[in-house]
Amino acid sequence: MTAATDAQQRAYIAGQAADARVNVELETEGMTLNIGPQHPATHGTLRIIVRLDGERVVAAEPVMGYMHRGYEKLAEVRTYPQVTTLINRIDWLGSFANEVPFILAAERLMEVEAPPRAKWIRTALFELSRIANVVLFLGDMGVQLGAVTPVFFAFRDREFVLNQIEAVTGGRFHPNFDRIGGLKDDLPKGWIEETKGVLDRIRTFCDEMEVLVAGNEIFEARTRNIGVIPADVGLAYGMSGANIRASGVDWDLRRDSDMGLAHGDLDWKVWTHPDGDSFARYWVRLQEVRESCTMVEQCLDGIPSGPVMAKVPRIIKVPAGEAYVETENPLGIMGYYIVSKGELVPYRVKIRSASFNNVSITPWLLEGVYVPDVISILASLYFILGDIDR
Amino acid sequence: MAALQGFDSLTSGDTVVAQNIAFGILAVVMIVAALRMVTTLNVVHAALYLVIVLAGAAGIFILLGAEFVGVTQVLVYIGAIVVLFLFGIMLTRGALGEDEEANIEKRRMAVLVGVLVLVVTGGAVLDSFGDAAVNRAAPSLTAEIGDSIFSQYIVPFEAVSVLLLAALIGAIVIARKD
Amino acid sequence: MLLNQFLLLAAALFAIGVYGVLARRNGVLVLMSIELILNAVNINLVAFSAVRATVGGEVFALFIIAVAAAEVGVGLAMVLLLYRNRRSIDLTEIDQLRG
Amino acid sequence: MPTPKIPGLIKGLGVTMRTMVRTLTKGSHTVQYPKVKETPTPRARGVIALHEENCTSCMLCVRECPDWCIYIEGHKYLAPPRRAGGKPRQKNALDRFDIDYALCMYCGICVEVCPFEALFWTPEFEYSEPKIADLLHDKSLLGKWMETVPDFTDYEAGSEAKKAQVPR
Amino acid sequence: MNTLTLAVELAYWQQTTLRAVIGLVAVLLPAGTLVYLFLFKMMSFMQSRLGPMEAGPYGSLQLLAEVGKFLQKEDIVPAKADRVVFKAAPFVVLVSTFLLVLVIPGGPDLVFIDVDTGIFLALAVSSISVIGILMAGWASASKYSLLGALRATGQLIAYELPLVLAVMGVVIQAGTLNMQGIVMAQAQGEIFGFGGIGSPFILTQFLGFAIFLIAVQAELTQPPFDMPVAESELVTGYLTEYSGMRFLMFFIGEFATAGIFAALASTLFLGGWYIPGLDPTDNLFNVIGPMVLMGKIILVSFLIFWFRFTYPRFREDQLQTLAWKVLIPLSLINIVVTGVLKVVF
Repeated sequence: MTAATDAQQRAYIAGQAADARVNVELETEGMTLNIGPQHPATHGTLRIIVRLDGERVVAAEPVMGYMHRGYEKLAEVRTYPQVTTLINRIDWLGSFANEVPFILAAERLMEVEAPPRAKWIRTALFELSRIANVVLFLGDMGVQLGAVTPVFFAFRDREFVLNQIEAVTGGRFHPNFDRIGGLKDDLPKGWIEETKGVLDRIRTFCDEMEVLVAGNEIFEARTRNIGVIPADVGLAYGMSGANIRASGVDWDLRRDSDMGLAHGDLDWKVWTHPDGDSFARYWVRLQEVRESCTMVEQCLDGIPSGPVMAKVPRIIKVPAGEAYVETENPLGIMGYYIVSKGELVPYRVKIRSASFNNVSITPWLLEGVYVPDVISILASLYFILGDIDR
Repeated sequence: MAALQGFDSLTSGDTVVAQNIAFGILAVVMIVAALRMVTTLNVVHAALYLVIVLAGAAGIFILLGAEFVGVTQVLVYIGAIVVLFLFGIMLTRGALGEDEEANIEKRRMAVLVGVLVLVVTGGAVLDSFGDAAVNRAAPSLTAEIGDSIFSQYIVPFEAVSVLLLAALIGAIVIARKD
Repeated sequence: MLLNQFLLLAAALFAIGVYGVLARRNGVLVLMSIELILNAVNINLVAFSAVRATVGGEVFALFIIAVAAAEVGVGLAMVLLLYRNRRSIDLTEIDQLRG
Repeated sequence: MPTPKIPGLIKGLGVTMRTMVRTLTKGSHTVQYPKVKETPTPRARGVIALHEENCTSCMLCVRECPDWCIYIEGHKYLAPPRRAGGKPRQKNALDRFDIDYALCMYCGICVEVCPFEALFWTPEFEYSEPKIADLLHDKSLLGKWMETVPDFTDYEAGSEAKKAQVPR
Repeated sequence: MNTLTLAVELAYWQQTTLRAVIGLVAVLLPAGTLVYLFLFKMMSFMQSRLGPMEAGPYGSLQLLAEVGKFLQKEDIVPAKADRVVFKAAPFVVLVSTFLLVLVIPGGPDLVFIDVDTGIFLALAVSSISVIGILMAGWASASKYSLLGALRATGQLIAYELPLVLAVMGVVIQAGTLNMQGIVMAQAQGEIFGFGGIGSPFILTQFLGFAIFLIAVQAELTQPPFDMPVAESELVTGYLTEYSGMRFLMFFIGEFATAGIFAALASTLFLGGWYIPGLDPTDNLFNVIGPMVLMGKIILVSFLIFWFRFTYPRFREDQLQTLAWKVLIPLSLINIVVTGVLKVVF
């Protein structure tokens, strides 16, 4: 049986199952509802076809690719510095973190290593972009569940983080700051002091969210025991990041593998939660933002002096070979597989982005939940459309 | 409501005219809506025509000085029964589409029966209550209705409550599928 | 206002309701027609009550409203059951007691 | 549903109330843009300024631009010799230097690759136009932006980077 | 019964016109005030922003600008929609709103109609809006709209009960359904012999007040009970297909109803137009009564909107559970206790 007919077969069986399944209370007619591609809850163009029985989901199928921009192909005709500006736009909320694994992979191919100062600044910016990214999730989860205020708090406080990123890199959303062999520039004077103030704000924000969202009984009622992902299922679907840590899997590449950043020199903790439900995912991310704050703080205190750029040729030609580097990005594991033939441009770039795998679990996860829970589960999985479609 | 307010401000002669005009409007609207209700092919439209008829009936009750009944009519009929109808129609989406009209013969018989009923009851009514007039000075008091329900009509009241309970349970038992 | 005008209005509504019950095949519409008939009765009761200046008729109208609510509840439940079993709410189709 | 515990709900109300009081007493975090303007950081990538004297029309920026939004035309001419009796020097004259901001994605590669320090970022951002064609900035307009280029900031302690100078 | 105490004797039609105009004002003025004060300003402040600032001083004319904007918009009817029903639906909702305002007294003589059934009438006409919502949802020919309308119906019917039952305590205590009578009972009543502040029923009927507010929140489909119009789930539910003037009518209906329910709550529980310490039959109240009532409306709707801007929303089944398993039993207990105390004292 070919794959196409296999998929058709499964769709047919799902349809039959949907027809056969009835609500025991009051039989109502099945109905197919398109959530997306234009829907407020998918913040982008994800389409999820759900078959409903009343308000209960019988089958769900995510349809991706409405925003496919062909980055892997585009990267084949871009020089390495140009690719960096391109991949900023994959996960547009934590854009600096996108650059890091690519640059690390290219560095591995070129066999150069960034000087320690560059590594520490990279780590600080990496964690700052994680804060900028996940802070928005913390507020957005509220708005998906109907509370309008948290998301404004999130945008307000994310702005301070973005300002700090802008002060170093010049770009709020698309820093394009990482270079093979180091960083484009050094930190401006006074930045460390300001950033510490911003971190205090973020901590206050986390406290506010803990009260306003996580501590709210309605929020708990909406998220506890909703969308439970057992650890083995999550791993089987290739989930990563906070989504899998919320299922109790103690797995964080920042600690478990040498990513080439300064995380090993910092004192921090990997948060996990045993429940695996929507609430756990929210809670783990909340703790991770706090943890990132302490990490950035330690980075700021411990930045070694020295250059920020290693010796690299002005025109970058990466030697032939292949390398795969993955890092623990805000949304989960992001990896770049670069094949080089020794030219100005990479021969092939494969991007492993976290959201694609995280969303793949939806057909399994959404079966049998109510429509409102579809929204809360999708929100708690936290995907960025650019990270899914690339 | 307008007719009610008129009680004090209008002279009695004017009141009667105003009441008759109000009645005329209500009656025409009700009958037209009722006719459309039984003839329309769209079930949802039929339910909405029913709303008009019921609202008109509430108006008639108020015209007759039976405020409490009028308000109850709005609360129970429009607020609950019609909503129940609409809800039922929308839940069974098979009933949403166009309803097919009954065959000609059946319709003809129904018209015949309807006209017969109208002629017989109308004739009887005209014959018996030739010139009896409705002349209630003021709307009936709600307190009075309450008193009589809980004294004189306490047994039927209790019976109705039991009936409601039985209907509630019955509806659940019928509609539930185990 | 004459008593007759109310009674005639009620008679007209009653006749229309009777037509609806007889002519329509849709279960929901039949139920609605029955509501029409009950309303005609209510108008009569209240009108008589107004003529005699007592509240007895009004109290009965209230009872009828309550009974109508019960009737619609059970009736709609039956229509739903019918729909579930037959995928249709055409009353002419239930001419046999077999489910 | 678990029985509602009062504290979480009440504390949530407290957060919004505190924010309201803070906004009323200390002002909001937003500004009324056209009336109040925030100053971007000196490094902000707002618009690119051209220091024409430094440009040799070497076309490096044009080639490196991922969007191909820079247009340069130039011609060679023979400049009089620097010393009397010498050979006339061949020089590049810049006829056209346009940046189409409708295409630009503000990556900054052009500024970075320029070997003669002819291009600079300035944090200026108010140059939107009703017509998209007007976003094509020519050499005189790009030159005018030079006035708004801020001095390079000092570096944080421990840095070994050298602070560059903005040609004035 | 009800004659406006004016210097000149007015003809019937003049009085009727006057009533209609005052009715319009009584619906639109609180609605506009609430939208500006709470939706524009308080919500912004709670989110550390300023809200509209451009139209008029501190954006006070923003509402007019918004109305102008909506009026300019094209009145779009979806191709498959049932045109007549689709267009009529917002009017049905508005009718419910305008009928609601009729029973609220603004002073000893300031009443639209002084009917015996008072609060009962208000609760009855408030249920008309369900029909409008069902019409809107069905006629839009959109799945989201239909789902929203069905949710709205389930919710409004479920919360009609606690709403009515919460009022029952007040009715028992006041001994009348008449709104004016309820105000008078609070103005002239006394709590265990202490009559200094009258007897605002919020003191004796606090449970009823709380249940009433929760039920009102649900009737208004506001967070935490806004599933019918949940934007992130149903793309604003039954409002999805509406635009321009008809959307505006739903919008006015929503906020006017919020104002009127706040007025109902203040009349039932806070003493309506009365402020303690004065003689309730004083002619003065015909002048300051509406203002006192407006103040209380703003107070109560502050609570309503505060909840709205703070809480996330429930799920359908949780909402029904709350209504049937918590609110209705509590209000029944409230009625029993009130009845027993009424008989004992």
